Amino acid sequence: MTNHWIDLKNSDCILVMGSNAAANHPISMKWVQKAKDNGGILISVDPRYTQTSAKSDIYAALRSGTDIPFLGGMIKYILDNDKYFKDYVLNYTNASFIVGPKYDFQDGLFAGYDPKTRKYDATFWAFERDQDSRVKRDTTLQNPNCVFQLLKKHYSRYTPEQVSSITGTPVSDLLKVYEAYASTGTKDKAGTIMYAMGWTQHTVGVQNIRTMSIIQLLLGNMGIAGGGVNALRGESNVQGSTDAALLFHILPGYLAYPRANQTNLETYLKAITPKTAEPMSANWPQNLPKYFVSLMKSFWGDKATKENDFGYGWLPKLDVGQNCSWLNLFDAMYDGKIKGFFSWGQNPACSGANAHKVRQGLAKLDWLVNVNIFDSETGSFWKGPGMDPKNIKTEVFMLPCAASIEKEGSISNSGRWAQWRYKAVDAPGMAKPDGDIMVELFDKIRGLYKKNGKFTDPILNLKWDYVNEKGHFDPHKMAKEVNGFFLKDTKIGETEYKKGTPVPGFAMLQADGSTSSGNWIYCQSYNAAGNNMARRKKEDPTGLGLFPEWAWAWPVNRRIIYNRASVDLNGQPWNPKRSLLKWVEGQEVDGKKQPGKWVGDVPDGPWPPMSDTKAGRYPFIMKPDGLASIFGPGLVDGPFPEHYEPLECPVPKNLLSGQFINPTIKIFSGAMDKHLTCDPRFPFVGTTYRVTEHWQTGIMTRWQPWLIEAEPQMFVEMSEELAKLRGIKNGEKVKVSSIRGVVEAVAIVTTRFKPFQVGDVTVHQVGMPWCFGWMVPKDGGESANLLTPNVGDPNTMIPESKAFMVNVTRMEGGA
Amino acid sequence: MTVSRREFLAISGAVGAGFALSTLGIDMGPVKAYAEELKKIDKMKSATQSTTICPYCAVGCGLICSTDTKAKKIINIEGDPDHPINEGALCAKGASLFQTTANNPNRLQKVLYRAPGSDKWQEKSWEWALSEIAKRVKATRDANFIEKNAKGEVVNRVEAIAHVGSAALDNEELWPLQAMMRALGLVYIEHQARI
Amino acid sequence: MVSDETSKKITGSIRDSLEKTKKDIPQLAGVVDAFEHLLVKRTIAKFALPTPNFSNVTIDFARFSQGVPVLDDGKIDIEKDSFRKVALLLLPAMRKGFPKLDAPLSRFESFINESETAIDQLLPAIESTDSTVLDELARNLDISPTALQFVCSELAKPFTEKIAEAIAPLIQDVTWLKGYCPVCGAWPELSSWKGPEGRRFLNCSVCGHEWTYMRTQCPFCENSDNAKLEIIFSEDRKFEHAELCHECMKYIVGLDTRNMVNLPHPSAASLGLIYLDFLAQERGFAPGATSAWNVLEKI
Amino acid sequence: MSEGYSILVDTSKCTACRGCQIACKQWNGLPGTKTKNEGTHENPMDLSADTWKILRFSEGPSKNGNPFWYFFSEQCRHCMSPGCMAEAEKGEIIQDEKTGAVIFTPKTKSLNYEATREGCPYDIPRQNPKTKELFKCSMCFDRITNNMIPACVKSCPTGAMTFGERPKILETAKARVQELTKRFPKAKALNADDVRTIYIVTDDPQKYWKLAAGK
Repeated sequence: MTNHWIDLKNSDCILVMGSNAAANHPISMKWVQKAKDNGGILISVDPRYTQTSAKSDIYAALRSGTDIPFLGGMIKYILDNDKYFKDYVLNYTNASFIVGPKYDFQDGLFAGYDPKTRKYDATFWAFERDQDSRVKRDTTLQNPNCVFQLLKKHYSRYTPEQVSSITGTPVSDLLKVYEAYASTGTKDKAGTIMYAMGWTQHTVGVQNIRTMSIIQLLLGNMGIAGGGVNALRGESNVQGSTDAALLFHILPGYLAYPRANQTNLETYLKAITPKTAEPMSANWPQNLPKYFVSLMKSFWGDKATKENDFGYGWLPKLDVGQNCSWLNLFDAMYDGKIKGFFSWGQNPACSGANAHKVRQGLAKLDWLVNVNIFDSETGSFWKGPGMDPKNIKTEVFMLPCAASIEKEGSISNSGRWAQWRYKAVDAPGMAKPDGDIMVELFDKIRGLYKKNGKFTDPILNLKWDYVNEKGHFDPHKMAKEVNGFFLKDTKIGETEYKKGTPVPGFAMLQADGSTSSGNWIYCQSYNAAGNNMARRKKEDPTGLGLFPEWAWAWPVNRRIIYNRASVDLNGQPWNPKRSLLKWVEGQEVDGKKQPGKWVGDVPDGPWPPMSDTKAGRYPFIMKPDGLASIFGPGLVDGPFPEHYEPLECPVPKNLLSGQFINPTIKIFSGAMDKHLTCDPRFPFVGTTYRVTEHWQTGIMTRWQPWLIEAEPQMFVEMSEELAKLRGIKNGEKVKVSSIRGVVEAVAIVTTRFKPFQVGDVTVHQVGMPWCFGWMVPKDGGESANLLTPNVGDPNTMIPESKAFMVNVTRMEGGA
Repeated sequence: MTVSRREFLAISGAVGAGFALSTLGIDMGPVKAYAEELKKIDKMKSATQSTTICPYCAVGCGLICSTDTKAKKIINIEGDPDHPINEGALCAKGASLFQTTANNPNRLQKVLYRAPGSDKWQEKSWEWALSEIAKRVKATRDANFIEKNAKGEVVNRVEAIAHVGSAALDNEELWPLQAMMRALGLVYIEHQARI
Repeated sequence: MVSDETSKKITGSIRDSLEKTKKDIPQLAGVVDAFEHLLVKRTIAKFALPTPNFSNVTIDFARFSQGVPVLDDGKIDIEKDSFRKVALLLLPAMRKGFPKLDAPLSRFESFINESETAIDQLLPAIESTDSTVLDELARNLDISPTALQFVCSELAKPFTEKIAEAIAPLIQDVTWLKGYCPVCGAWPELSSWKGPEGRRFLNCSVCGHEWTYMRTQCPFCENSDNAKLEIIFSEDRKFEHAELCHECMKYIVGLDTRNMVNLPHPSAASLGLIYLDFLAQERGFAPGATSAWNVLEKI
Repeated sequence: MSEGYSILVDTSKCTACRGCQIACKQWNGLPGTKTKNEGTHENPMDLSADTWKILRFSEGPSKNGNPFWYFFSEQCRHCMSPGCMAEAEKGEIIQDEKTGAVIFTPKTKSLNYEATREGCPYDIPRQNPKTKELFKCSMCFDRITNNMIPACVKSCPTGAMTFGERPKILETAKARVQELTKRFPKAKALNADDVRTIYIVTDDPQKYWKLAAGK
C-alpha cells in the first residue's frame, strides 16, 4: 500500500476491484464504512457479486481477465471528458515527456519485439533527450510524441462499446463506474483502489496495476490522504518477507540481485545505481551503494572489507536472464534437478498453480524439510491421493515450530507498519521458535564445513551471532542488526556517533564500510530511541489517522508515500481539509530568514517545494527523473498497458488487436504443462478465491472445528443459467475439470454469478475457493489449484490463477 | 470561596496517612476472611496481558493475549481495543485464534521423520533431525555446487537445493533465513509473495 | 432538598449495585452497609446542587493536549449555603454508617447548626494546606484529625463531582492520553473494560470523571512492559480484577463490564472490589488513588 | 411489571461472519454438528434442538439488475403475546415477568409438538426427537438474570446486535430506521410492537427469510 488501512476513511470514492475486502480483509471494511458515512462512494467491480458488492453503492461485473479494457476505458473517459487534474498531470507526471521516434504501437505489439525470443528491446521506448541528457518536454502537452498525446492515442480504441464487448459489462454500468470514479480528479477529492490477487494473478498482472496507477496519476490521487494504489496483502507478514527478499531476484531492501556479468562490486554498483541529468530530481536510488555495502557488513561483519569488495564475491550469482521464481523452481523440481527442498511455513502442494505438478515434483526430491505448526498436504504429500509411499524415496523431516504468540518479533502489515508482537506463552511440546531452528541448523551445517567442503568462505564468514546469553535466538539483537550500527566513531554534520551505536536513519548509512544495516528501508526501526516498532502512542496530530507514534512504518515512518504530491508547487495542500503535508516558510530572526520546513507526515525528503527552482525537488524521488510514470518504459511487456486475453480464454480472438495473448509470457512445455484455449471440452471461465472462515490453503483453519463447521466443503459457485445448461441442481456434487486436473465440489447455484454477453458469445464463469485439501477434513475436498495453469505474468511470474478454462459436469449419484 | 486545583485536590482528594476503616468503626473481619478463603481454595488467578498482531491477513489487527502466570497457558485472546486499526474488532478467523494455540490437539508437537519408501512417521529428537538435515544439505550442496556458468563466469551457486517460505515468519527471522540460504549458495529462494 | 421520588430514581443504580454486591458476596455486607448511606446521600446532594459557574474557567486546549488538566489553575466557586446544606445531609449519613464517628459528628452537626460563622471558618480551613484550624476543630470534636479530614473530603465531593459533570461535555471530543484525570488531575480509583470492544475507562477518585486509557499501560507510571503488568482475579468472579504494576508497585481495581446488561455505579463497584484491595495490598502493592475504603491495615 | 428487555438485530450492519451462531452454541453447550455444503453458505441448514440460532443467507435478482444478498440472523422473537404458549396450560412454557424472555421448560416434553410449532408465527420451536423436549433460544435467560448480555449479542463484531431495556431498544430502532430510510425507503423494524427480538431490514422482509415478518 502506498497509503494505509485507516486512510481509507479519507476517501471520497473507493474502488474495490481484484479483491473482496469484506470477506478477506474484513476489518478494512470498518474504514470503508467510515468513508461511506462521510458521503464516500463504494464501487465493487468483480465477476461475482461478493460480500463487498453487497455493501457497495455501485456494482459492475466483468469477465475474469479483462481488467485492462475496463480500466483502459476509464482512461479514455477521463481524457475525453476533461476529468484529469491538469496541474498535477503537468507538473508531477511524465505526461509532458517526449518519447523517441523509435516508439511505435501496431496491432497489439509495441516497437522492439522479437518473436523469436518473445522479448522486447526496451530501448525502442526511450525518451528523447537533449545534449545534457535531459528528457525533452512539451509543457503544452500538444506534441504528438509526448506521453500525454500517446496515451490519448493508445486508449482511443477503448470505447465503452468495445470495452463492453470484451468485458461483458453493460455499457451503462461501465459509465456509472467511470463517472463516479473520475469525479475524484479535482483538488478536493480523493479516490482510492483496493486490489489484491484478483489483479496480480494474471498474465497481465503488473499491467493491471499499471493501468490503475495511470488513472490515479491522471486524477491526482497519488500521494494524497484517501488516495494511492493499495494492494491488500493477504498474509500477515508477506510485506515483511518481500522487504527481506525471500525472493530470487532481490536482496533485502529491494536491491537488484547480482548477476554473473557483474564480476565485482564496482560493476554491480554501477549497474544498479541510476543516474539523472535532471537538476531538480532527487534520484534517491543514487544512494543504493551505501545500502548495499551496509548490507554486506551485516552479512559478513568484520570479514567484509574494502579489499575483498565487502564480501560481494561470496554471494551466489545468477546468470544474466536467469529466473528462479516459483514456477521455474517447481519446473526444475519436476525435472529432477532439485534434490533438497525447504518448505518453511508454506503449503505449496495446495497453494502452487497446477498443484499436481508440484506434488509430483516433491516425489522426485531426495529430501524435504517441512517446518509448520500443523501437518499439511506438503509435509505428508507421500501419503496423498495417487501416491504410493513404497515408490517414493523422498526423506521428509517435519519440524514443529512456534505459532505467532509463542515467540517475539515484528511483522509488517499491508500499510508498511512494522508492529511488534510479544510472546504470550511457550510453544507446545517440542515445537520451537523458527529463529531457534535456523540458528541450530546453521550451526550444525557450519560445524560440518569447518572440517571440509566446497566454497566454505560464505558459510564460515556469515555473521551469525543472533543469540542471547542462554543460546536462544534473540529477536532484539536481530532487529538491531536489521536497523544497523555505526562500525566506527563517525561525525555527521555536528553530531558524533560512537562506534556501536545504532544508525538513526538510512540517510546516515555509508558506502565505505563504516556502517552496517541488514535492510536499509528498516533503518530507523530500532535505534537510539528504542524499539520503534513496539510503540503504542495514540496521538494523531493531523486528524487523518496517521498515528505517527504507533508502531513504525517504512520508510522513515512515512505513513503515505509520495506525499510531496499532495501539495501544490508552493508546498500548500491541494485540499486544505485533508492536509497531509504543508510547507511553512521560516520566520525572520534578527533579520535572517530561517529555513522553512514541512509540517505533517514525514515528507519524501526535506527539500523545499518545487516553486523553489534551486533547492526544490520533484515529488517522485524514487524515479530517476523525479516524476511519476504515465509512460513506463521499465516493464518487459510494454510502456502502456494493453489488453491481451488470458492464456486460457473463452473467446476466439482479441477484439482489440491481432495479438491474442501477452506476447512476452513464458509458456512451459513439459509433460505436465498443459493448457488449452477456446476448447469445447473446457468451455467455462474458472476463477479462484477465498472465504472468510479459511485462510490461504486452509492449513491453519481447517484444523479448527468452529471454522470448519461454517465452511466445511469445497464448492463451486455458478449461475442459474449454467446450472440449467448442465442440468445441475443446487447442492449437488459436481466435477470441475481443467486440462490439468479434476476436483469434486458442491454446486452452489447462485444469482450472484451471471453469464457474460461477450460480443456474440455467452460466456459462463464459475468460481472456487482454494482453501481445501485432501488431508483435513476427510470429506472436505481438494485444492482448486489442481486446476490452475502454471503460467505467469512476464514481469513477476505470478501465476494466472484467476482466469482459466474449466468444464463442470454432474456426477453420477451426485446428490 | 474559590479554590485552585491544588486546593481542590487537597479538600476532596487523598485520605491522609494513618486513616483506616477501623477508624470508622467498621469490622473488616469478614472481608479479610473472604479474601483469605479465596487464596486458600486456590481461586485466585494471576494473568499477564501481552499484545500481539493477528497472524492471518495483512490488515495487522491488534489482539491481547491473557496468559495464566502460574499454569503458563493462554486463557483468553481478544481484540485490542486500543489498536488504531481494528479498535478491538476481529473477524471470524481472528476471533478463533485461540484454536491455533496449544489448546488445539492437532498442533505439531513432535519432530517427525519419514524414511524413503516408508508409509509412516517416526518420532525423532531435534538433535538427530538437525544433524541429519545438515548432513543432507552439505552432501547435496557439495555434489551439485556450480562454480562457473556456461560462459565461464564465476557464479558460486547451488541449484539443487530450493527454499520456499515464509510470509508467516517474523521480520527478525526472515533476515537470518535469507542470509543462511544465500550463504549456502541457494538461488531458488521464493515464498508466498510470488503466488 | 429533593423529593423522595426523585431521590429514589437517582439513587436506584447505586442501591441496586450495592444490593447485588451483598447478595453475591455476603461477607462484604458490613462494609457495604456502612457506606451505603453516605453514597446514597452524596448522590442526592450532588443532584441538588446548582450547575457551577464557569465564567472564570477557560480551557486551554493546546495545554490540555500536552497533558495539563482543565482545572490546573482554574477557580471554582463553592457557595456557603450549599455547603451547609450538603454538610447537614451527609453528616447524619456518616453517623449512621460509621458508629465510631457518631458522637463526634453529632458535635460537628451542632457546631454547624449553632454557629453562624461555622462555614466561614470551615471552608478556608478545608482548602488550606495548613492543618492548624482543622486540628483544633478535631480536638474540640474529639475526633482523630485523619478521620476529620476524611469527613471533610466527603463533604466536598458532591461539589467536585458536579463540576466534573459540567466540564465533561467540553472535553469529550479531545484526546487525553494520561493516567490522571483530565478534569482535576487526580488519580483514578476504578478501571472498567467496556463493550463491545473492551476499551478501558478510568474513573477519577476525586471528581468521578471518566476517561479512556490504554488497556496495556499502567496509568500511574505509564509502564507498558507486558511482563510487568499483572492482573489478579478470582476464578468465580472473572469480571472483577485488580491490575498490578510491578514497575511502580501500584494497583487499581477493575471491572470487565462487557457482559453486563446494567453497568454498576462506579463508587459502588469499587467498594465491592475491596477484597481485591486486600489481596493486592497484601502483596505489597499500594492503591494508585486512596479512597475511603482502600486504606487498609496490614493483614 | 417492568417493560423487560429487547434484542435489536440491524441486518444492514451484518456481514454474515456467523460469530453469533457459534457463540450461541458455545454458551449453551450445544454440540457442533457435522455439516456438509448443501449448495449454500448457510450452515447448518435449519434450526434444531441443537441449533437455536442460525444465519440465514438469501439472494436473488433485484430490479436494478444486480443481485441482492441478505443475511438474517434468526432466533426466537420472544413475542409479547407468545403464540407457542396457547397450548401450554400447565407451565410448560414460561414468559418471565421481569425480562420478558419466553422459556421452554423440560415439561415441554408433554406438549403437542406440531401444534406448538404451528402456534409460532415464526416457526421457531424444535423438538429433540429422542426426549421429545422442545428447544429454542432462551434470550440467554441464565445470563440476563445475572446481569450479562446474551452470548450472541456479546459476540457481534459489527454492532449489528444490541441488547437492553425495551424502551431504549425501541428508541434506538426508531432512530436507526429513520436514518436508513434516507438510502433505503423500505427500511423498517419488523413487528416492533409485538416482539422482543426486533429485526431492522432495508428491503421486503420476505427477501431475507420467508418468515422474517411472521406468517
